[in-house]
Amino acid sequence: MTVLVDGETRVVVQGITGHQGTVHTRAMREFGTQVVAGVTPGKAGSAVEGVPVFDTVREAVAKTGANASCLFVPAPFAKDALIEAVDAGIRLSVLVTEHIPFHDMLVMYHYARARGTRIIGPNCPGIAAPGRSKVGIIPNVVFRPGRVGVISRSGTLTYEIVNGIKEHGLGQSTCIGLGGDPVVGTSFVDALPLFERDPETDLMVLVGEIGGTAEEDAAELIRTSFSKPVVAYIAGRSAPPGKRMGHAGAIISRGRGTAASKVAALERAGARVARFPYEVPEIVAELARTQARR
Amino acid sequence: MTVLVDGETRVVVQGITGHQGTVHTRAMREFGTQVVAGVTPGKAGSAVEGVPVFDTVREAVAKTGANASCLFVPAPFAKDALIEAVDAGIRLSVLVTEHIPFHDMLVMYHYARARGTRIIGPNCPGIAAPGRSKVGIIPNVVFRPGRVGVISRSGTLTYEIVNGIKEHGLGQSTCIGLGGDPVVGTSFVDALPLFERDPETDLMVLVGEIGGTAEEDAAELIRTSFSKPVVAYIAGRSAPPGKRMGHAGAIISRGRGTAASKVAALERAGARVARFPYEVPEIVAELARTQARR
Amino acid sequence: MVKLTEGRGKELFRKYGVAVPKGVVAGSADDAARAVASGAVPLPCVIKAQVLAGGRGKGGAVRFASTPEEARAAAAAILGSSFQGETVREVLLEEKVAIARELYLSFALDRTARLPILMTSARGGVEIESVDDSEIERQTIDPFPGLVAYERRRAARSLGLTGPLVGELDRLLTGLYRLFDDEDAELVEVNPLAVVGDRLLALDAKVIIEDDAAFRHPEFAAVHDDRTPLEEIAREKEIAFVQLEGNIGVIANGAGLTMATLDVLKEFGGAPGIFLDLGGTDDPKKVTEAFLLMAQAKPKAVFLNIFGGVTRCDTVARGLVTALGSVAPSERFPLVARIRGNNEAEGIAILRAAGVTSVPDLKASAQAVVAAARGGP
Amino acid sequence: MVKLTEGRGKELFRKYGVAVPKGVVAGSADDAARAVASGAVPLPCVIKAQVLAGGRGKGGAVRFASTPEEARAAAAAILGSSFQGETVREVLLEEKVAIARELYLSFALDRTARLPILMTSARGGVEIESVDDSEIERQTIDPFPGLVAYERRRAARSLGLTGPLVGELDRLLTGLYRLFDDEDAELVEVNPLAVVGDRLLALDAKVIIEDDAAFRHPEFAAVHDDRTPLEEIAREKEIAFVQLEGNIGVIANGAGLTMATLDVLKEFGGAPGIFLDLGGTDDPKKVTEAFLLMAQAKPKAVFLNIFGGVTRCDTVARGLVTALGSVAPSERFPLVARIRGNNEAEGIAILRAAGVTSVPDLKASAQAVVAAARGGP
Repeated sequence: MTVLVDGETRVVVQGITGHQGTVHTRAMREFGTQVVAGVTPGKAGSAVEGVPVFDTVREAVAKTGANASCLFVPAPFAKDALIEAVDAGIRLSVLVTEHIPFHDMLVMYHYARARGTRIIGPNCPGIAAPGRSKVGIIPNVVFRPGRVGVISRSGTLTYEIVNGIKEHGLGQSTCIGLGGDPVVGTSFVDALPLFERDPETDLMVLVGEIGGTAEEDAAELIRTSFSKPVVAYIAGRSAPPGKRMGHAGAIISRGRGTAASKVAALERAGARVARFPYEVPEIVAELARTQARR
Repeated sequence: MTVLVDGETRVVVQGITGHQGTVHTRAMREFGTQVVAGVTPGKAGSAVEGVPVFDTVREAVAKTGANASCLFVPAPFAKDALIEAVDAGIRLSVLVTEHIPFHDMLVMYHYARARGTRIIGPNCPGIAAPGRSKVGIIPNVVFRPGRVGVISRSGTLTYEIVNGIKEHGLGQSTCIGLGGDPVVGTSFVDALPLFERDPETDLMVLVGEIGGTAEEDAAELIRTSFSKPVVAYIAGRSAPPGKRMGHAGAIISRGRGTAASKVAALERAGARVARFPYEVPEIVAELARTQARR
Repeated sequence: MVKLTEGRGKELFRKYGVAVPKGVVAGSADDAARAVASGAVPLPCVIKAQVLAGGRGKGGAVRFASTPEEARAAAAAILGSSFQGETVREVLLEEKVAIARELYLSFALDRTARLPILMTSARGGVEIESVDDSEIERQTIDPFPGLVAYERRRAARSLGLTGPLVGELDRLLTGLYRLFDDEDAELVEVNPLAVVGDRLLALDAKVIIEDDAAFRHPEFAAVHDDRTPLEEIAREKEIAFVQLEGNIGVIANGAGLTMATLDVLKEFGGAPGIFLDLGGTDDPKKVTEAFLLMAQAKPKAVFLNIFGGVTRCDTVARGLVTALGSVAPSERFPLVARIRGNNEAEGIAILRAAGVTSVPDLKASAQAVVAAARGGP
Repeated sequence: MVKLTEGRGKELFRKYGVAVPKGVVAGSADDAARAVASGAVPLPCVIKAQVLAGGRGKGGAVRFASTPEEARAAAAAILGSSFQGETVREVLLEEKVAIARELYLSFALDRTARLPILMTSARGGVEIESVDDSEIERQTIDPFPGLVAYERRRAARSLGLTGPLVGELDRLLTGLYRLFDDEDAELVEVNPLAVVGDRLLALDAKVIIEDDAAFRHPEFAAVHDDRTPLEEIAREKEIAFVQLEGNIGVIANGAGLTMATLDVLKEFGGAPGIFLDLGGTDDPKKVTEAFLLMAQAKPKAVFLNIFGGVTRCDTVARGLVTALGSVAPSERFPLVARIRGNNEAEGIAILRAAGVTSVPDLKASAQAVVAAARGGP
């Protein structure tokens, strides 16, 4: 495994019989992912896209050796479905589901963490390593195997940028869409060390957004313990100051959380910060050329 | 450290200003324990037996380097006090307090375990390593340094047996009173491996009681992975069948939990099982002589 | 341990949204007849003695009625009668339901896992001890986050439930787990849990609340329990006191030492039957109270077996001597003492001054007590 | 995000045992006068506009009264007035209390720790942003086991509370934390929390409930919020729609892409002000609805910026073309499209057939929209 997924990743799709579950099971298989099982309670014995369906994750794991799960379960049931995956021994769980209450995510995050299961998401497009495996919903077409690592809090914007990297003749090692919810299973600071250790990654792209302090925290980590070049983009530079969370939110972040503070922190950490999304692949291509020359 | 405590153990007494707290602070110091701090909210700045009192465990740890705690806090407040100790980084917490609701203990046990803090008790006399350190309330007079390890679910019966070992001219390496409550932080199977690894212990005494299956579980561990001789005693051999827990309790243990099943399991595992408490030191002395001869 | 009667248990079930048959608790035959006549309990109905012992069906403590008169007669027959030593003070009248299947379900504590455990079996309505292990589904439940969906589904499968009954079970399990947790229960057992049409009804309710959590549940303080009158007094005085068959009284400190003393006495042919555990008390007043309680139980002989660790032997001896003075000469009994440990010498001296001898050897002292109880020297 | 008014927040406070001044919410001057005359609100009292914006004190939305007549007059003056764009529909009348000290307290989410955070400060009654970091005590709270005693004591210390006020704070914190957890709050803020004699009273209440948890809290569905009428319609149709200052409409999919689009438009001098995020929708009906909603907001020009990943470009194009057909010619506006990704070619062809051109380059298309909004070609 390089970063979280590889050819050994065996995926069980939780909520496989729904529309999204079915569509993305097909797309994952087309990508080359080993989708080995699906789970929909009450639908055991059926099959979706040739993938056997089980009643429980435990059975799916026992019968198919699944070690990762991809969740398309509706938000009200997502917490219990994730806990089921953790209890069944799943090591990586990608929560595509959006609108999961953050109070539920607090429970899910700490429950999974204590038991060694990594969550990506929620409300995220998942993870993909071109030529190896994909768990989630990032469109297959944007990828091309290569040596650029991508981590992003955004969805479609990630597709844009990843696609742009491809159009500049480069490719990706692993791309993780972390999700933009207030509580995420994997943040920039959780993901960066994985890429630091990854021999397949030469260069990092970080796509952030206003709100929270995940980018500032990432900048601190980049400054102190990340050795590869970083190209960053922060969406929402010109968005009006958000009213979300009111006063208490403001004092938690205390002047951090704005685009300006994120850009400044990343630049201080030595990252190249693009002003617009279309600049990201341009800077990546430039850095890649410099690296190639060395 | 040999088994959990040694000369490096630095104790903070939670609830030090109460009667029990004060009395046992003195006794622990007389034993040689480094009692470095006490905690009673609102009593910061005072001293008990020359030991400085703090408002919080965190301050006690910061100022005195305490790494173990001994709890004399009344049952309704014990859960929060234990969590305070865990959050302050205490590694070993001896819960002397009795009558802690087991629903609270479930929370305490899993909270502490996830954070690497070991609990001994509740409703227990604690741990003592003669010549090194004592955390708890086992009377100092019963001890003498030696090479017999003692683990027990009982209180005074432990004192009897430990005293008997002394009267037979032998001594103890470490003695742990685990407490007899339905949920304990450290059980026989948790404690035995510590003694297996302990170079100071040649021989083990295990004092059990009817109820639960802790002794049967211990027997299984002794059979498979405990190499030192074991002398056991089970109290309550002639007690009438308990009505506690009714039917559901009976099916959890399914014919285990009786004195007969415990004795049989321990004998199968190769332990010498005494019929009466006064036989324990006799058998210990006999085995010690045999060991010495070898 | 606070055992609730079926009626109290079902009140709790209702509070947590768990369906039970329509029913009323009655303390007299008149009340029973009225409950039926008013329609509060539909006919035909079942009348059950509200006692804590099991096996009521076989023991005649469960009857049926099709008319108010029959209900009155059944209640009259049961009320005031004695069932396994308990006097029946109340009956529960309940509608008789059309049972399709009888299931088993309980929440208890798994001591080894240190977790609540949910046990379910499709073989309900019989003593669960008689059901084979393979037919019982066991699931430990993590209190954080509590019972989750897949665990409820697994329970449904073990019970053979499908269709709307799965949703019924979901609600029932959620309610009962909350009850187990919020009310500090040691045991919540439903046997039988009945399938009635497309509903699940708890036909019986066994709820035991943990004593140690009493400070959180003052509402259970007044609950009638199966203690003897002396045990009740002891409970109020917070003295650990148990009465069983046997004529030798044992005063010891600590549960383990008390049990070990029992073992030794039995070994030498004695019949210990009254147990008083002083615990870690240091208070002579408490010792005096405890001893006077022991005297009220009229033992043939008493064995005082104390290992003074935290407890001081002299303090215990002093309390004992004070108590001895208040026992009427006609009610005196032979007393054998064995006190060891903390301040042992002072304790023995105090006892000797009061005419009580302390024998240090457990075997010898036990033999002496057994002889004394037989009227020997 | 469901922001509760102070009055609704205080109702919740009461439900969780948190003390607030005696008070009544009134929707008319008559009701206000009656509340005072009946003694439900003791005099002197304070009358506060029930609006969601802050700064009511300085803005004249808080008044005082010593008689029922004054209360009526104050209520009449406030009700129906406009405060920072919100119409005042209700006032809260409350007894005026003798404040000894004003404190600050809130529960919120710490995103980095992924834990609830409790913030307390002895400097209450002012905007918390103006308080120095060193004067704010921050404690993250583990939901399992929840707020524990030492955390409450630390909070008490940070607030400088002693004596009976510590017990008051204990109860208050326990209640507010339960509220935060049980009601799925994003924020529970009390500022000021007042020391009144030996009591603590919540003089203000700011409670925000998380939108995503609405399925658990149908009771908040009807809560009035600070949305525009179009935003309200969008909310009902579950379309992410935000109106701000600016005349360019943006239809994009995904929050990040929407924000990036905004950044690019601003860079080229545009004033985007109407945002519509299609999210991951694949449904042409939804696209049509969204587009018609956009039309109602009367944009000068609209920029459709779609990256089809999950979404198919042809489906979006089809929905858009259907919508275009239903917009009256007088209400039409220039439309610039940029659709890329999944089924891009089909989407572009469908748009072209309807007379809409799709420009693949983000920079060029953004420039085109800005020009169109200025009335350019």
